[in-house]
Amino acid sequence: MESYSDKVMDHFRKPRNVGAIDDADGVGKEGNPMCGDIMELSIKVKDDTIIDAKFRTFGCGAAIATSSMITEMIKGKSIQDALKISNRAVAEALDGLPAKKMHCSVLAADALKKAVDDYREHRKAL
Amino acid sequence: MESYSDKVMDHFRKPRNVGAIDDADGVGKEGNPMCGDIMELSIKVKDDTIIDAKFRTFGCGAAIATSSMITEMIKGKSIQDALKISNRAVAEALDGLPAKKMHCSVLAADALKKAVDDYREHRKAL
Amino acid sequence: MKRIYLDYAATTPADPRVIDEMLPFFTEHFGNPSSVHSFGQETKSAVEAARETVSGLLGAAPDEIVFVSGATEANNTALKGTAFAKRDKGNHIITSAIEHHSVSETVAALKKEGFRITNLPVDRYGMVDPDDVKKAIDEKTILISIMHANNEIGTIQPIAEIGKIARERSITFHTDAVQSLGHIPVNVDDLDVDLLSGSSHKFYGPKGVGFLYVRKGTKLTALLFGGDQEKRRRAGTHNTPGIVGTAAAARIAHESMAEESVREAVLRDRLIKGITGAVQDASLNGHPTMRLPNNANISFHFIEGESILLSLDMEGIAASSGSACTSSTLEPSHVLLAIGLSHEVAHGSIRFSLGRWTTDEDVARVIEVLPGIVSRLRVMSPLFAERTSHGIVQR
Amino acid sequence: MKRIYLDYAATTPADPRVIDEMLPFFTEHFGNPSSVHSFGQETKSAVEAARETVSGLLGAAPDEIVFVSGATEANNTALKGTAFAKRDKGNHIITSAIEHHSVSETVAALKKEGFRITNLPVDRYGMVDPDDVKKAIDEKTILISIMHANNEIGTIQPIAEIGKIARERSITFHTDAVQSLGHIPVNVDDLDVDLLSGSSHKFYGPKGVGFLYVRKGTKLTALLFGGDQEKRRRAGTHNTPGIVGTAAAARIAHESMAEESVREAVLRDRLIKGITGAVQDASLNGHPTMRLPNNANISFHFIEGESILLSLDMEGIAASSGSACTSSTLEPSHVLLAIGLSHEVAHGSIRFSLGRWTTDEDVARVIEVLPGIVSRLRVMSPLFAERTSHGIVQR
Ligand SMILES: Cc1ncc(COP(=O)(O)O)c(C=O)c1O
Ligand SMILES: Cc1ncc(COP(=O)(O)O)c(C=O)c1O
Repeated sequence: MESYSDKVMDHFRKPRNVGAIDDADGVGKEGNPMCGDIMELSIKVKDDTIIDAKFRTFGCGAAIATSSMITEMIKGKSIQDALKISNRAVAEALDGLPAKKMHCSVLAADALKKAVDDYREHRKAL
Repeated sequence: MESYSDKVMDHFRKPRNVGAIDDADGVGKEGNPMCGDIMELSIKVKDDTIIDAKFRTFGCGAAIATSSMITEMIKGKSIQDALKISNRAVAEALDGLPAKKMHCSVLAADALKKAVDDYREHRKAL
Repeated sequence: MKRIYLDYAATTPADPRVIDEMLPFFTEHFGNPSSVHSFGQETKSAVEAARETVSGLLGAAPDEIVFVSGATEANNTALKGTAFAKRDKGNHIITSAIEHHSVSETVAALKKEGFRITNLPVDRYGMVDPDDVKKAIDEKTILISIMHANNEIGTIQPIAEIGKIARERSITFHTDAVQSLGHIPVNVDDLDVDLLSGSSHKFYGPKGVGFLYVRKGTKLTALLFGGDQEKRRRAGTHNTPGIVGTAAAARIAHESMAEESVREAVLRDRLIKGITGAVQDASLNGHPTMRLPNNANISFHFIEGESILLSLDMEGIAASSGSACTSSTLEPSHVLLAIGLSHEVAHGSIRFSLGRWTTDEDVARVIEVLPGIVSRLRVMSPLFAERTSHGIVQR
Repeated sequence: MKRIYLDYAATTPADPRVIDEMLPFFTEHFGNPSSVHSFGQETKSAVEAARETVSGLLGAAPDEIVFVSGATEANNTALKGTAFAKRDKGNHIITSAIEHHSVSETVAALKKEGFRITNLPVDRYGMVDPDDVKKAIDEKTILISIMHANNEIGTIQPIAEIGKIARERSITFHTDAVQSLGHIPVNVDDLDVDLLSGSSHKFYGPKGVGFLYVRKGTKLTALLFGGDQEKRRRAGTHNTPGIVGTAAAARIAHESMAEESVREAVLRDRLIKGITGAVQDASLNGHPTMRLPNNANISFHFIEGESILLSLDMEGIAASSGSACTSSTLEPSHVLLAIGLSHEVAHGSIRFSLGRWTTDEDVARVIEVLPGIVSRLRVMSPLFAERTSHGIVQR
């Protein structure tokens, strides 16, 4: 178990944007209890811009920190720009993750994609 | 390597009867350089009684001590009584030997037998 | 902040009295016990005195103790050594689903070498059924290896009963007693074992040293080849300070065991009651009574173990999720799965293990901070949200 | 009586500075480095810092160092681990006739498992000929193991040359550097080795700990299975104090090596010259110049080694006949036989090995007492009698 950066610990200690958006425009859920990580990301979108984002995560310190970090990173960004955020970018924003925890950043990026997909389908359906 | 008794060390420090009897009545040599022990025992016999005994030994501490001890034990004894001295008796007289060194006492008893054999053959030849 | 250590099952601090006994053997009495000269003979005596102490406490004979580098080596030696020594007799090995990795991975390696393995299940308390052992035995069975007390959930196995079964059939019986040694009585004849592993750093001795008890007459191939040490059962220059420390630690643990185990059991029960009383959906793992006096393993539903550990660590409290050496894997503990926990509940389980320096205040502090930690993490958890159906995202 | 220790090749006292660095890790910083919490993280850092120190001194990368319980384990791991990992590539192993038992006995065990062994001879100085290595290689050769410096006679092997040969043919090359480490420069790239064994108690570190250098990319099966430690190359709870002590000892040895090796070589030469000058029929074993700075191995003809050792011990002088761990066998040293000594001369050989605390006076005292010891034993020796033809029993 490698140790966490101060940034990770900061986001673990004071996670940003915890919860679920009641009238979310898109929700993405990724992971499963087998591997011990489940992330749920909900977004509120206006004019193709993510105006709010919240998360709920069952998982380790890195899972919680990456969830928290990605909500911070996408808020205010256009859907297009948000999708450009790679899992590496999330990890870098946290000053790195231990090798064995990199999958958490992948999970966060995937949850975001799913939330955007959900938002797009939802919009199509309207 | 188990450690030696005080008795063994005493005989190693001050071995009794070192040397070879010039006009010996019997000489026995046992052991070989392969295993690292060679004992040579010479006896002087009068009226079937061992009146003198000397040894020369190439070998470890136990080999020297058992040689020294057996010369002490046989001096003054009749040939018959001397032959009754078992290798265990030599080891016991030394307050015991480490298990791995018991072969030295066997060597000493065997050297004695050879010396007696030599004496008997020598007498027959006369 | 005063730090609170509740991970004695992972490792213990060495007792200062143990270090005092070890110290002269580093710099002053440093000779190689295999040497003929006085420097060697004085350390040889120390090693043999330690062997007598350790064997005496186990009800064994001195030359039945083989000093090794720890229980990992002891377990590897016991299993591979028996398998290869008895290969001509059979190829069947019986073990349990809840063994430490140093047993289970060695057994897995033996499987690749052509040995047939039976992995006995356990009940919901983590208990092996001696009847299952009996049933699993066939004419090719050469070895049974069942741990004495489990390192994660603390369940104590019916080793004496299994020992009797093995003895009747002349099958070599090994037990990993790493977690029981120093905490509850361990006697090789009462347990009827042929091989028994111990690790000194689990009972306030030094790290990097342990022993394997080998009953007289037990066939065993050595794992480490080289010099003539340990009657050719384990080569390598003796770790004199470590061996002296092992004996000192074993002696001290033995002297204080009766009193200390009761003291710890009281604290353990207070901790279990305190936590399960203060936190909803928190459940004890392992056997309610047949458990180590110092082990409390608790599942906190809907949240994940490492984040609980980190939160506790931020409060200065050290505990563990599963066994320390596997804390970096993603899979939950095989022990918790074996007792029937779901993956997500297994992931949310914490082991508190108490020890010689655990106080009333330590326990009280854990009970005080845990509810806050758990509810903070539950607020973040989608599983908790689903369960309570509060604020769940429904579209 | 002041005791004089001249058996540094068997084991060294730990340097008090080493113990000072180790001490906090027994009782204070005692956490299991595999644990998530702060107690574990602080010892993990210490282990990783030690790994950096050790690897740096060898010219290696940190993750090429695997901490083990000593060189016996390192050698067993290197040989068995390579043999089993490369089994599909071939079954031929090349080694020499003068390896330590932890190599030769492991190789003998592999032979029983179906591996083919070439045991290279040495010349009368104990030197392996790199040409012999080249000739012995065939398409099935998977491993070459030749020690860096011999523990009995101190001869330093042409490892760099052999390394080049192995490298060209992509054959795994292991060297047992137990006796050279801390005494002469050891750099894994200069020597061109893939695997290298070290034991801390041979360079003023603690007993029961050592390391195996494993070059990146080298295939190696683990010997000890269990937890995830050491990147799964060696399971078992880290011996934190031992590992910290290893690094401290390696650092100190490295810092003082240039000066100390010259100091010891001067004393060694004085000892050799003094003894061979004062005692007739005493001859040096090993290479006259390509030898460890601290080794003097001398044959005293017509008398036996143990009785010389005992006599020296009575004068407070500790030396060794052959290697310490085999001093209880009856056979003379395989190394001395390999360099062509007769059994009886081999039996009468003594190793004096010098070290950090050896003084001028120590050497002078040995030279002073030896002639008396030798002549006393010769008077008792039938071999000496035969040779001199004085007083020989002739009938
Ligand atoms: C039950 C059990 N067996 C074996 C071991 C291995 O002991 P060590 O890591 O000291 O080799 C441990 C601890 O890690 C354990 O808890
Ligand atoms: C050359 C050599 N290799 C290996 C070893 C084995 O080292 P250890 O006994 O520390 O395991 C020794 C010393 O005993 C040695 O001298």
